[in-house]
Order: sequence, then structure tokens, then C-alpha cells
Amino acid sequence: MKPLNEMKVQFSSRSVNESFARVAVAAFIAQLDPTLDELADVKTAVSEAVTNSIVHGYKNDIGVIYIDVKIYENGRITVAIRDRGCGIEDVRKAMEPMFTTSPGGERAGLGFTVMQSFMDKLRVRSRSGYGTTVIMEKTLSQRQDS
Amino acid sequence: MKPLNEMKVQFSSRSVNESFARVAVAAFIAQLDPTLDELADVKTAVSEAVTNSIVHGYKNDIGVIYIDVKIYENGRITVAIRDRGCGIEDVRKAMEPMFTTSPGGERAGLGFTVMQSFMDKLRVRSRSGYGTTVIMEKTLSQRQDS
Amino acid sequence: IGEIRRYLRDNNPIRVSRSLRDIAYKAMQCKERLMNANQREPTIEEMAKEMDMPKEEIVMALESVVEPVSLYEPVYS
Ligand SMILES: Nc1ncnc2c1ncn2[C@@H]1O[C@H](COP(=O)(O)OP(=O)(O)O)[C@@H](O)[C@H]1O
Ligand SMILES: Nc1ncnc2c1ncn2[C@@H]1O[C@H](COP(=O)(O)OP(=O)(O)O)[C@@H](O)[C@H]1O
Ligand SMILES: [Mg+2]
Ligand SMILES: [Mg+2]
Repeated sequence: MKPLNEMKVQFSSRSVNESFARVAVAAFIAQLDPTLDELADVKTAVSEAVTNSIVHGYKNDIGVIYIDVKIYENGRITVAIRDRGCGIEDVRKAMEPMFTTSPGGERAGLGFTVMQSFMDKLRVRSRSGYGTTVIMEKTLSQRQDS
Repeated sequence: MKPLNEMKVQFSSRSVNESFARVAVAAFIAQLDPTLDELADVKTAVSEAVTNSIVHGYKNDIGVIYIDVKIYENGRITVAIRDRGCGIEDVRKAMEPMFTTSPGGERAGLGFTVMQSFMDKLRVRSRSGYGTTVIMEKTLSQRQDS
Repeated sequence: IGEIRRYLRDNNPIRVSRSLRDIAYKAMQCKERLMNANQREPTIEEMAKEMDMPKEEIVMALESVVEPVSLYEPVYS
């Protein structure tokens, strides 16, 4: 199905760009006028995915992060976040709650769990050495114009 | 010279995306800590360029608009806005104040003039049948930490 | 009554458009305050500190109170 509207944004994997990425996605889907909670959910999920690309995907290198946001009928959106970083060897394992390759953080290992619970669907495609794509989907409640 | 930071965004030439474009550019350059006035200047210039791509470049078709924002040392930014629309036959003439090919509007023919006065530099490259690129440059005041 | 209240709340969640306008309104007040205090235009970072909110979020909120610049509206108000 063709999206009703689409935007793509790319930026270097500097942490200063993380809040930019969150707002870019939020500003685009704001045209659907979702609830505050829904928007917060999407922003949190985007943060987790972008942070993963910065921290795990590119490690200390600077690479490019690509985001593709599509708006479909009935408030359905997809957000794809892609890096050309190191990739994930075992995606299934990486997605397990509490699994992390950089332990020590306070909520380490919960990024994918957060994305999964804040969005309706989550798909992760990755190839070791080639990079990672996270595709998230959510249907935002449509405003009841009364 | 290599930019310190860069972001590229692309979106369909729907007027609902005009305000998204303004926010995307402004949110990215917010990292330079500009004043609200400086942000407003850049946003106004972006609006004019994006509106031109929507209204003149693609006319009633829906095409893709590309924006590339680069941040250099000392608060210098460049914003390039590109379309693959109809292009401009005589760029010099098009840039003259009050020149317009769609008369009737209240401030018709002042888009390029506005871009020129709200930014430090403006370059326009266009080829009939291939599209138009507007490149704007501005140096934002760096805050003196005192 | 609790149930009715919950019903109303569940069916009347705050929409982003309203929240953005609220933030923009606060931002304008904050700007005035800083202008008076410093005798100059505040930077976005100064506003962000004062409002305890990321710069980018304030930028997005401010957009919600901007009239869309259309081809047929005067740019100087
Ligand atoms: N974009 C990515 N590139 C490479 N590895 C990743 C990426 N995203 C996630 N991973 C791997 O998956 C693990 C789990 O991710 P996550 O659930 O977000 O927890 P955390 O980031 O706290 O480790 C990470 O520790 C990392 O090994
Ligand atoms: N992106 C573009 N594609 C094609 N033509 C353009 C584009 N931008 C500007 N033009 C041409 O330049 C003219 C002047 O533009 P401008 O100064 O913004 O005034 P206005 O948009 O009010 O006509 C337009 O009328 C149009 O003919
Ligand atoms: Mg993580
Ligand atoms: Mg114009």
C-alpha cells in the first residue's frame, strides 16, 4: 500500500543529534494530531533505536543514521531506523529483555523491550558487518471530531 | 571544508510538510544556540524556498523536496533546498523583486528577496526541465559566554 | 461519578496540538521574562534551561503558533 505521506531524514551518529531525531519524527507525525501519550511513546522508541545505532552500531566511529517515516490510512505509521554499523550477530538473542553487550548501564538490555512495548510492532533486520534496520509500526488514535 | 555536523531531509511536496520542513531545519540548527530571531529568519527563508518548490517547481504534481543543512565552524550554516521540478528559465530575472509567474498574491514576487534579506548569502542554480537548487548561507551569532 | 470522569478522560485525551500551543504560550512568556532580565533577545539554550525542556522541543512548540506563511499573505506584520 502506498503511504499518504512520507519523510526521510539522515544525520551523523553524534549524540547531539539524538534529540533532533526525536523531534524530526515527532514534528512529522504531529500532522495526525495524536495524543500526547502516543507521541511520547513514539519518541521514546525512536530514542532507543537511535541510541543503539550510535552506541552499538557505530561505536566510537561517526556514521550516518537513516530514518524513514511513513503515514498510512487510519493513523497507521511506520518508522524505520537504519545504520551501516557493525550489525547484530544473533538478533533473537539481542532482543531478549536484559540482554546487552555493554553492561553497566542502569537500564541496560531493555532498549528493544521498550521499543516493543511502546509501539505495536517491531521488526529487526541485521547482518553482521553490514548494519541494522529497526522497523516499528503503530496505529495512532484518530481524533473524534465532534 | 568539512562540515562539523550535517543533516538531510526529504519529503513529498505537500503543503502540510512545509511547517515540518521549518521545524526540521530549526531543530537541527538549535544546537548552535541561536536567538529566537535568528531561528525565525532561517525558518522564513526555508518557508519561501519550500513554497516555491511546491507551488512553482512541482505545480500540481507531488514530487520530492530535498533539504541539506550543514553546520561549519563559527556558527556558519548552509541550507540547500532542491526540487526536481520544472526549473527556472531565467534565474536572474526570477530573482528580481516583484518578478513572479503567478501574479495575484499580496506579496507575489518577493520570495527570493525575502530569502536574500533574511540570510547572508543566496545562490540559485536551476535548469529548465530538471529542477532548482537554492543554497542559503548564514552565520549565527555565537553566544559570548561571560 | 468516578466512572464518568474516567470515561471523559479516556475519551478526551490531551492532543498534541493543544499541548504544543500551551508550551508555545509558556515559551513566549519565558522569552519576555528573559528579555526584561537581560535586556536582549534570549538564545534557545537560555529558554531551554529556564523551561527545563530540550531546545528542539521548544522549537517544535513555537511552530504551532506560527501562522503558515502562504504565498498570499504579507510576510511583514
Ligand atoms: N543498531 C545496533 N547495532 C549493533 N548492535 C545493536 C544495535 N542495536 C542493538 N544492538 C545489540 O543488541 C543489544 C541489546 O540492545 P538493547 O535492548 O537496546 O539494550 P542495550 O542497548 O542496553 O544493550 C545491544 O547490547 C547490542 O549488542
Ligand atoms: N523552485 C522553483 N521552481 C520553478 N520556478 C521557481 C522556483 N522558485 C522560484 N521560481 C520562479 O521564480 C519566480 C519568483 O519567485 P519568488 O521571488 O519566490 O516570487 P513568487 O513565488 O511570489 O512568484 C516565481 O514566480 C517562479 O516563476
Ligand atoms: Mg539500547
Ligand atoms: Mg515564492
